Amino acid sequence: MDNIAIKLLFTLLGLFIVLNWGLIQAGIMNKIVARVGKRIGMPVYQPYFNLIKLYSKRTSITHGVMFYLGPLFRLSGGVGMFLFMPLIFGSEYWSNFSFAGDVVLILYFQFFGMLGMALGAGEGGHPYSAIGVSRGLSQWTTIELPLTLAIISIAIQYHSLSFTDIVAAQQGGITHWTMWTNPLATAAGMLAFLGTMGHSPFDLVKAPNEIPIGPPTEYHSTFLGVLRTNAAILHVVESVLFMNLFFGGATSWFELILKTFLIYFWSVFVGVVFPRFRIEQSVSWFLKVPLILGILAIIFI
Amino acid sequence: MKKNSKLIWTPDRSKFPEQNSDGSLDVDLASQKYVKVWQGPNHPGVTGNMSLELTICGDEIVQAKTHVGYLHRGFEKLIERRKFIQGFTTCIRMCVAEPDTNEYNFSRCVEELSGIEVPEMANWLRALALEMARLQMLLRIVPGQGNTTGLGLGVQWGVYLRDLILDRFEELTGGRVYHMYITPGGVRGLLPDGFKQRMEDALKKIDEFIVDITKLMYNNAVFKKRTVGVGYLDPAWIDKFGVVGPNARAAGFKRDVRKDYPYLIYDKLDYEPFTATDSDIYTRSLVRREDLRTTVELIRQIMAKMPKTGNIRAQTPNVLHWKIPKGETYVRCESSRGEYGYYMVTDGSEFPRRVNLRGPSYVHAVSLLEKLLVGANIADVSSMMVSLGTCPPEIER
Amino acid sequence: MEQILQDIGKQFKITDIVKKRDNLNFITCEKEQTISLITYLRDIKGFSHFVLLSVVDWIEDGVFQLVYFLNNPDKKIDIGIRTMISRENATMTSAHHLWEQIATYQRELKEMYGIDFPGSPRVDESFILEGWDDIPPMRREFDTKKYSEENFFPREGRETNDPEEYMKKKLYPDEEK
Amino acid sequence: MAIEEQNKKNKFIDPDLEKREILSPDGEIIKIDPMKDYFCDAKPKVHEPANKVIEKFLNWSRANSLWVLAFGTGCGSIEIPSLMTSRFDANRFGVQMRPTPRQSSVFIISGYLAVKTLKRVIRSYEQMQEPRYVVALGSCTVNGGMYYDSYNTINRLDYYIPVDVYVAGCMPRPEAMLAGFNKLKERIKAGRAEGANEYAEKFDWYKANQKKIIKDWNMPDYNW
Amino acid sequence: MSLKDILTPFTAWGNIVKEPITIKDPINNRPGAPRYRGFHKNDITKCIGCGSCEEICPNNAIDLLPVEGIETKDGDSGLRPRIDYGRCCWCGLCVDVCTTGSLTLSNEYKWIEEGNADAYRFTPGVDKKPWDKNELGWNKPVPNYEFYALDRVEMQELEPNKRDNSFIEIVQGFSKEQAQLEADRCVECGICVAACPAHMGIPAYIKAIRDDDLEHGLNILYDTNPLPEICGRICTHKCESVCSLGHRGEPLSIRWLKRYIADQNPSEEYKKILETENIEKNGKKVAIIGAGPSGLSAAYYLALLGYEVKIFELYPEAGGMMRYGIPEYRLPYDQIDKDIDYILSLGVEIQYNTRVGGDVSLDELKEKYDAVFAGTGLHLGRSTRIPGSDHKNVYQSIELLSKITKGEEINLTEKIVVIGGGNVAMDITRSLARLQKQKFGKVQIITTSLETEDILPADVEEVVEAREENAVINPGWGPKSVEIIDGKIKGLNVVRCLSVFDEEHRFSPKFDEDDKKFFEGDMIVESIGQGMDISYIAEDIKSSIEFGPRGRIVVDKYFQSSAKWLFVGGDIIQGPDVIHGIANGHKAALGIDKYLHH
Repeated sequence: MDNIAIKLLFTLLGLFIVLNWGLIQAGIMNKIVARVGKRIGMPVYQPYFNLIKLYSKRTSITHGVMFYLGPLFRLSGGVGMFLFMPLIFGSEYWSNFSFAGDVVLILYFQFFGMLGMALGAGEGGHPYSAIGVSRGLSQWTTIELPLTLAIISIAIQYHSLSFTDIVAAQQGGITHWTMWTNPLATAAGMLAFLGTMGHSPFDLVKAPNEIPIGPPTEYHSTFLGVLRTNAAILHVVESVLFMNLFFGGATSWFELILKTFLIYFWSVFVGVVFPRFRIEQSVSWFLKVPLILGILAIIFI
Repeated sequence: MKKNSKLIWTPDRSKFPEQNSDGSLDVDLASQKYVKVWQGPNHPGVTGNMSLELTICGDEIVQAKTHVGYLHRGFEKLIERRKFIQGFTTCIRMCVAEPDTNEYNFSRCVEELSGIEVPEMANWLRALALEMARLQMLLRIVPGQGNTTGLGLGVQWGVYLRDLILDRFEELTGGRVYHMYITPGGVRGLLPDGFKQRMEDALKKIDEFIVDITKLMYNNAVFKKRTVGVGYLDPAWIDKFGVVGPNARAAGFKRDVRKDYPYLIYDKLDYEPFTATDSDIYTRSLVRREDLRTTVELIRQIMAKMPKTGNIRAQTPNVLHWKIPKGETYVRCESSRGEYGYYMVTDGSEFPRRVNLRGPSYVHAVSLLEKLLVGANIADVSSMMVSLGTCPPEIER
Repeated sequence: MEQILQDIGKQFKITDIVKKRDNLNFITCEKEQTISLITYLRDIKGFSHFVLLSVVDWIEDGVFQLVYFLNNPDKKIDIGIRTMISRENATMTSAHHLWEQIATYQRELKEMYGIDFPGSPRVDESFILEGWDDIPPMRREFDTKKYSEENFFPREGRETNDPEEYMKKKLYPDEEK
Repeated sequence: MAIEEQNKKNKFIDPDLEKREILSPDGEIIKIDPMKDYFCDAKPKVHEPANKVIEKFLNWSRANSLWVLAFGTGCGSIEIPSLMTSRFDANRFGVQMRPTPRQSSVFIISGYLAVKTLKRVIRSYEQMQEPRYVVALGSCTVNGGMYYDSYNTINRLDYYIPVDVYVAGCMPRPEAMLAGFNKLKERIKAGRAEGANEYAEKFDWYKANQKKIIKDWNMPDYNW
Repeated sequence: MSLKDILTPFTAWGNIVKEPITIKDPINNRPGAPRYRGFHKNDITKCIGCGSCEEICPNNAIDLLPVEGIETKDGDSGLRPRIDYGRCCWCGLCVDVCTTGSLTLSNEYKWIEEGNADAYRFTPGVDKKPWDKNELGWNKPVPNYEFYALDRVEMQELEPNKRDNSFIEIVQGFSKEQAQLEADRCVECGICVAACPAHMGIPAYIKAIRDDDLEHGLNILYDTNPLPEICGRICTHKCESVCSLGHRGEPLSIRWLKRYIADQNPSEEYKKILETENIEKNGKKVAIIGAGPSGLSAAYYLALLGYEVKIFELYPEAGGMMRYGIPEYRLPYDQIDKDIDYILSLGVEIQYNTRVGGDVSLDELKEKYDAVFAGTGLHLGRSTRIPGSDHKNVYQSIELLSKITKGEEINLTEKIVVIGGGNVAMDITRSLARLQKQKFGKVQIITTSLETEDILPADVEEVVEAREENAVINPGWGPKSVEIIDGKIKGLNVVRCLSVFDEEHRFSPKFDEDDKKFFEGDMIVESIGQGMDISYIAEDIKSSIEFGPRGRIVVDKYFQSSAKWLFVGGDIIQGPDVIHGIANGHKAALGIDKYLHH
């Protein structure tokens, strides 16, 4: 697989599949959440309508260049993560541009999108955006800590900073997954995952009841379309990240879809039944439970 | 709930600017230390259509001003132009969420001033309508408290049950939201066939709901963390601000108009209002849940004890030219948010001279909320508003 | 209740006592004595719950009737204290120091009736209305229907007939009185 | 300048809206004019629909994704929770509530509008991105309803913003609102829902009506 | 934060296996409740356009507009309510107040308009709507739920056993409380005004009773009717038959209320109340023939206008048919005097016992006076002309009644048969019954008529009261012949009457000759109508007057005959009816004024 053109082609195809799966997944999750609320809920294909509609708005005003760039940064964060994330283990076509140190790069991209978004949202001039941004960044910092600790723990465990290696080490049956070999890191990681997905109780960044709706308050039309596109990609890629780290990766598209769905479902499962923390509660919680788990994971590895 | 005084949160007001004599603060916005944030009127966290002008320092509120008037329709002026029979259709819009208390108070004022005795059956039906109205309001408020902290699930269940009660209202009164059932002189219809059975079915579902919502919300670790000890209302403030109803009951004051000044047939019913002492958001919410329980019980009692049939309207003067001699009166009843009073003055003509509504939100959501919010976290604003039972239309009328 | 009224009568000049119900009385008190009467009732007689402050516009007599409505939650009795103030130059002593919410009431009355309460917090700030430039709307001389018709474009094309007049026009048009 | 004159005439001037100068920490004097919107104070323009076939497809998606601004302007907001929750579940028809006008495409005027609210409604409406639709609920938006003689509520909404669909009732039930949404969808799909363009075309007329009743016009003439 | 508190919320996930509670098709499958207050329906054939709905609407949402195809007629204003759904709040008060019960609400609640809000204005029942056939919806709730009393205030009357042997007035009149209670029932629609021949301001004087301003009330009465005491007792009250309250309950006792106003104002005060103390004379003179209702009415209004009026009356006392045709128990003579004395006090002269055409000729009047009004009435009884009706013991009711008034002896027998079903027949029946009771101590009187019970022209209360006084009313029989044996009347042969009118509503009775009956009686009174006597009009004048069918004089709308100086009104123009006479007199007075001044 030396031909970069074919590689790129498959990467784009993968992006397309991931985007669609992200949208459908969002639809399915909406359905599930609706069922818990005893209702039918929006159709599974509703995210598509939303996306087309957002792109088809006739006007879209901007608040300056940074405002414009915000969603683009966010999107490049998501796509960047995707580019360096191996999707299917053992497949050359679906490993994207993963390389030896991709774990570090992905962590960087995870934060890059956030920052770009923060800059853009701040430019919107809305106080709720500003509040949302400051909350988002402070919470993200505390999420990063246990997550990074968990990843360090795994890196120590597998002596590698490459996803391909980490996934390879987990092959050969369910018991080889990090979930069983390093449960503390998994616990820390999965709790951090709750924070990264932005569901309750950690959704105060965009808490509709206090700061509607946080950073994207001023974003609309195409801008919001870009953000939504990114969200669809990001949700899958985040899940793939955790799948690769803790749950043995995937060897086929089916396995990938099943596992990412379950991982994403975990955040929904918790999110539906809990209200949201206040920011200081959220921060202190992350600094308490997952962080201690993460430290323990490093100690006991 | 176990009393846990350690959790009670009292704002440390020392670090805020000194208050002026008239209660205002000198907040220098240019110092960049403070940010002014408007919540509302277009804001999902603000109940109804009102707005809060918050000056915040970090996440803490330094100064809060409530702004009302977005729903002002000049009711008290309009009623001065409406005949007594027309007034009750107008005044009920003063509180959208629980209109029946308005109907009842208005009718009772008219009856009292013109000396009309309402038939027994009508009194039972009025009590039924009032309790159903309280029930549907509580079914919004109780899970609504969860919604303010981000727990939207309870609302999905609660509003469905509220809809079942509205269906019963529709059968009984012909109206879904605005029932216009209690007219001066009586009520507008008897129970339809099979009403009691369908009502009982709905009440059974509400019983289940109380269990479910307790598991989901009241026993929820995060919910407790968000509400226990937050929004503490000092019992000393109850009289100072004129706090009534569930908010007073949550602070240990047993204030319930139904018990204190029995009206209709409430003295024939057997119940005890729930009181608690912690006086925070959680406790106020708890009082409302217990109110919900009580109300379900009361509706059961009313339906069991009420006469089968009877006259539902006293013979009033011809409503097209109903004149009431000069006089004035004040009547009150217990709404889901506390004492709900009407002050009516008549001058011998076909129109009332003055009708003044005393809604509990008038003090809860303006003077009290402004004080209570100082030092609070901006995230708790909407929790506090809902826990106080704010209903903006009754503030501005 | 009777006892309380007697006690008040000893110290204050009250007139026009109306016993509406067993636990509800209305009394009229002079403008100057009103605030001290309210303070007396609050501090000595246990009327600790302030219910409402309302105004009735008796335009024929040229007075505003202010009503301070107090409640004694322990004895469960109510009393309404009426005070007449002149419509021109309507000013009343502020009572905001007695109960916090009175400031809000006074703000509303200033806006809705034009009654001034000097010294009351934020009494000059608009409360409900915004940019109101007519006479205070709750005064009796303000015609809300006329104002609405002049400002808010009612949908045109409405006309109606009085049956009596219409039948006259139709059945015996040339009838004279 | 008209704003300033009006403000002067007005009894209640919001001090936050006054022009002022502030001294920055490095000694620079900064002029602040809160009334000026630095980005968007241009008059609205008519935005022609795209090519017919494309527009049909776009309208189809717009019709199926109605994002409603959560702004309860009147009594009708009491039925919105019923509409959006489990019993009637408007979500399944593509109706969603959005907390900010920027992201919304449907404005539900749920009943009467007090003058004070109308001011906010106009601003919110102008902040919504085109194409945008207005659903008016109840009698009050048609001809004043119960409050036809009130000094503080408007009588007819179509004098201030263009209305796409009216739903009769006081209040309209959730079922009627759903039927109203269906009608709105039909209208969008047929390409008739061009309220935003109408607003741009008759901009001066709308503004004159708005200014007639909003006595303290302390906001930019247009604000998207 | 206990572990339990973390875990219990997850129980909510149990719902995932439950069926959603969402209504599948809420738009089509959710009809309103049976009592739901949806859109309006109106049964326009039942509706009378009284406007109560407009009156009670708190939002000014209802307009009354004429509707094509609906004629304005007595008891129906021809207007129908149009609802503005830009105003309506669906309170349903219009339904609750509706006097006929025609207006209802359906349980339909969906009406979406695209862009055009003007469409929200429609006339229910006329503009066809999908919900017109909807059976369910808000109706008037239950019996006893009324916004006004449907039943009349009970009028105090003499007990049958106290009244059946005397001519004391039966109806006692309202007390103040009763009158105000009754006046309170009025919905002020004003439909009655058109039905009243004199177009009296009925709602206005009823309002005066409510406001307890009886002097104002009297003013309103005298605007159109100078004989309120009389009308307040014996008016045929066409107003009450169209009263909108009568559709679901009992019509308002308009007549008694009028009487209440007249009764309560003392006659001495009349001039002050009515401000007729000084009337400027205009120097012109008018002669009036007959002091009946039309003559008195014309006299009063002419006198008000300043004319010098002289009435020529045949009988020794004024009042005409009111005095001589109506028994005293219905209309006491002192009340007639009260009204007449007031008219006379304005300067009207009456020359009694004068027969125009005999004592003084019409020509003379024409010479002496500027104009002449003739209100001579119907004083000749009509005969059935059946075999035996020329017997001396067959009487005309009209002459008997006038004899009773005059106090003349009549040849009373023990068994009497009265033919006729009108009010006059009832009058004579009840008068004779009283005389029988006085003379024989028992009543044996049979009244029969062509019309069956349901279409009996007499007032229901008259029939009921007659029966209370032990008279037998046996309607539905056509008189065939008078059975005379040995020169003495034995009774009346009758046959069953099948129908009185033909399809075109003309008088054309049909009989079933096989169904016979015999009413025993030794005296027969015919009471089947009256005829007029215009023999006083001399031939030369007659030739200048135009006559219509059945010998009626043709008059214009001011009751001016073709001889310009002669005005004719009252019963001879419009049949036997007091209020018509009064209205004619009023009109004629205006006509005379017009004639003499222009």
